[in-house]
Amino acid sequence: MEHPPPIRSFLDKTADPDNVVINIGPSHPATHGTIQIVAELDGETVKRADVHCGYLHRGFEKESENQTYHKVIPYTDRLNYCSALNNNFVYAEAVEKLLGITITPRCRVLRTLLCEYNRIADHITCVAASVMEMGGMTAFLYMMTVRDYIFEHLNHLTGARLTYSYVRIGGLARDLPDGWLARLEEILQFAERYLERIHGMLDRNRIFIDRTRNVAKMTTEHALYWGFTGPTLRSTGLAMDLRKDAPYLAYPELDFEVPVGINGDNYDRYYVRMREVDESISMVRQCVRMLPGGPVSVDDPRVTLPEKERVYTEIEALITHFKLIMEGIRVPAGEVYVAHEAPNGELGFYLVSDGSARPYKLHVRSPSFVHMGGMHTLLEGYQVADVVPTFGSMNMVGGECDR
Amino acid sequence: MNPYAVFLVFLLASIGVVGLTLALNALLGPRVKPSATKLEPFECGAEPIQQRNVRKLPIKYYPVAIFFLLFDIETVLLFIWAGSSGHRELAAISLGSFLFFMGTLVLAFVYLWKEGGLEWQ
Amino acid sequence: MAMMEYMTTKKDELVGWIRKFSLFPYPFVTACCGMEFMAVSSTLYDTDRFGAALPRFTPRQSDLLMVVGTVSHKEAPILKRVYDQMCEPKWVMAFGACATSGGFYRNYAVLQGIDKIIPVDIYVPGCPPRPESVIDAIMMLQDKISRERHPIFPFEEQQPVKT
Amino acid sequence: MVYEAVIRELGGLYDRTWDSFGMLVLELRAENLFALVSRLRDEFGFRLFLDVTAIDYPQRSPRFDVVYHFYSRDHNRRIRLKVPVPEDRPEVASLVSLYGSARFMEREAHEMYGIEFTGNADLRPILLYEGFVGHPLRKDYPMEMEQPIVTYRK
Repeated sequence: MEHPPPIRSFLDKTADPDNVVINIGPSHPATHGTIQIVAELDGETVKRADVHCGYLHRGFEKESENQTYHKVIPYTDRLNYCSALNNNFVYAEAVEKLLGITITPRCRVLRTLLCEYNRIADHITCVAASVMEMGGMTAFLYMMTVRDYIFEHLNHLTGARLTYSYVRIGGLARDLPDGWLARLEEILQFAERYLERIHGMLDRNRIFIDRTRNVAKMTTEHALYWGFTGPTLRSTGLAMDLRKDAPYLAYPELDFEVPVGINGDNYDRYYVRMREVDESISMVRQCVRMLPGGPVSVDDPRVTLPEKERVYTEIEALITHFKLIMEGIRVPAGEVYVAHEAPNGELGFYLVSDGSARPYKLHVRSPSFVHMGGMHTLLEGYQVADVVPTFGSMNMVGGECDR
Repeated sequence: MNPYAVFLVFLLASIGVVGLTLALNALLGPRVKPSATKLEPFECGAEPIQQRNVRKLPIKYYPVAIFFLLFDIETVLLFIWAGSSGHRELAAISLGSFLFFMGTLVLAFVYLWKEGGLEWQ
Repeated sequence: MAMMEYMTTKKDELVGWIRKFSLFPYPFVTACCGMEFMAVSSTLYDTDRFGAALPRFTPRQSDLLMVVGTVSHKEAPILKRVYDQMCEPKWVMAFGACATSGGFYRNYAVLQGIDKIIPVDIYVPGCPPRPESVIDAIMMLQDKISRERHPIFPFEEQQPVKT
Repeated sequence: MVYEAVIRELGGLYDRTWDSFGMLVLELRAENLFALVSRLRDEFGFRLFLDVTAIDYPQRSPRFDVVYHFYSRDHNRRIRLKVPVPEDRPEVASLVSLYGSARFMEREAHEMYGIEFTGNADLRPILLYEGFVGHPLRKDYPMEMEQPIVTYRK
């Protein structure tokens, strides 16, 4: 070979000669294209698995150290690209905490609404992909239709289908266009109707149950030891959810339950996600009911751009506009760790700033990376065919895992 | 049209179609000498870790292969039976013999099922 | 001689017409464009209308390599190997800004465009591209396929082999 | 509150402590890291190992700051440990025996900053590839210095 292989696995030397060592490799539809599982098989059962990630490492930290605070926002979209808005809001809250800015009530409720709305899209994508990998093509197509309506709807609000960059430090890019909330209600009813069909197709489907019930089981201690959070941890029975434990944004005013599984296997992870979609739909409706009026962005000259009319007429607005665009926001020195409940688990941003216009260090605590760390314990002892549903139920998103 | 002519036409048609596609492929397809990487087994883009493909296979695969063969050939015979069920004088005999044949196979299947031959572990 | 010219162009058009409507893509999906690939190949924007939706997940049975998403330097040998193991005739589509030119990741980890390691036939702009532009790219690729030459007789000029 | 209990109980193990936006921060030397973390886990219920990363201060004498985050489910509190480590001997005790999620995290911190985790046998590169020279997240590593594996076409 003219170039050395990118990874070295301990399995090629320590596997016993009778077993087969195969790559469930980086370019595999079931591993979402970026995870390599080197598995030692004895016949059909996986004896030992060695999970490699890093095939989608795009240098997020190095890039964010060389961009100003506003220019980092598009990079945060590409972390968990199934729910880009959640990453935006965590990053924005980290910077706002350092700046000591409290966002306007309308922005607070709108961010919560969009967080839950994007959680619906993320869970739908995860369940659709993992069910399609098990052969449920119809469920995949139903869910892709629902998700596509959500994409078009968010495109109407933010201008992009997938990578929104809708947040600004201290507020949002723009307010809701008229007719957006009416269309939102239509999509929610549409989603509920389609998700009933998915429940009908999958919940008591003999094949689905045989392939996912009691497969990749784990206890709560095992999950905590391996650092799992989010639906993967809740499927083992522990109701640990940041929206209840450390409520942020407008979650204290919303009433919702935290769905919890029984014995932490693939079926429970699927069911916890579907129940969370129902909870999110009801939360979005509550947010729409209590959406207050008022501005979306806080009018603090350090962060928010003045309106265009004032920029063309007054010299101060022009100067603040120019300074904000050219030099970016000056964030006082300090460090902060902000964690929200992203669809996959606890997404934490550790931001260190040295007072200049660029973040000194921005580390992302990504749930998918930790799930990949512990996933080999869920693969060993089960069959090769169970690697696909187990991996699908962990919902590993490449951008968030490798950053 | 004696029946053998029909069979001859059928034979010529099948050989013709296969031959045509192969010829066109050889004629029109790009002739590129396969490189070393192309001949290696495809393992999702990564380098195959073990090159030994001749090795002892676990015994569990053998009974599954036999059961598949058993019930697959049975369906082939199903077609013959279906074809012959139309003739008046043949129908009774073919139905009787077929039911006897299917009965023994179903017996074998039930025994196999109870014995746990279909469970993998 | 004119009849021969006419015959060969008709033959090339026929072969091109057959090939362009039976594209089997190998979706080499890595990043966010994969979400757009799922959207473009499902019901609302359907690439199956152009005969290009049935994804084959092995390079042996596919002839269109859709490189969807960012290719990092760790992924480059994987991409090179998949491209080498594809059967002729093969085409490559760079799906999205990252595959085309590395996108806005200008750092140590990302390969600045897949045409540095494999020949690319069609580039799709956008991050991620809208489904319409993906379908437009497939139609452009089909035009390109139908214009290709397939020399059989000695007097036809040889087609340069893409390295 | 668990923070007062931690400050009172583990007095000898850390040097400085302050509050960062509602989260207790302990600064300690590398030697008593393992003791502190094992007591935090057993006595105060910090069972979830969130994160380990490092910060590079090229001008400061102990150049790196290895930063840990933990979360306690029972008290619903987070804690941050900062361990200043010199450049010539960036060694820290590995927490692999206490937490499973430490394996991947330490491999990432090792390859990105060059922090040695004594006791972690499997420090293969995880986000980068074999044969990558240097630690990219250090401030002195140029951003665009690529080390391609595959040779480029002409």
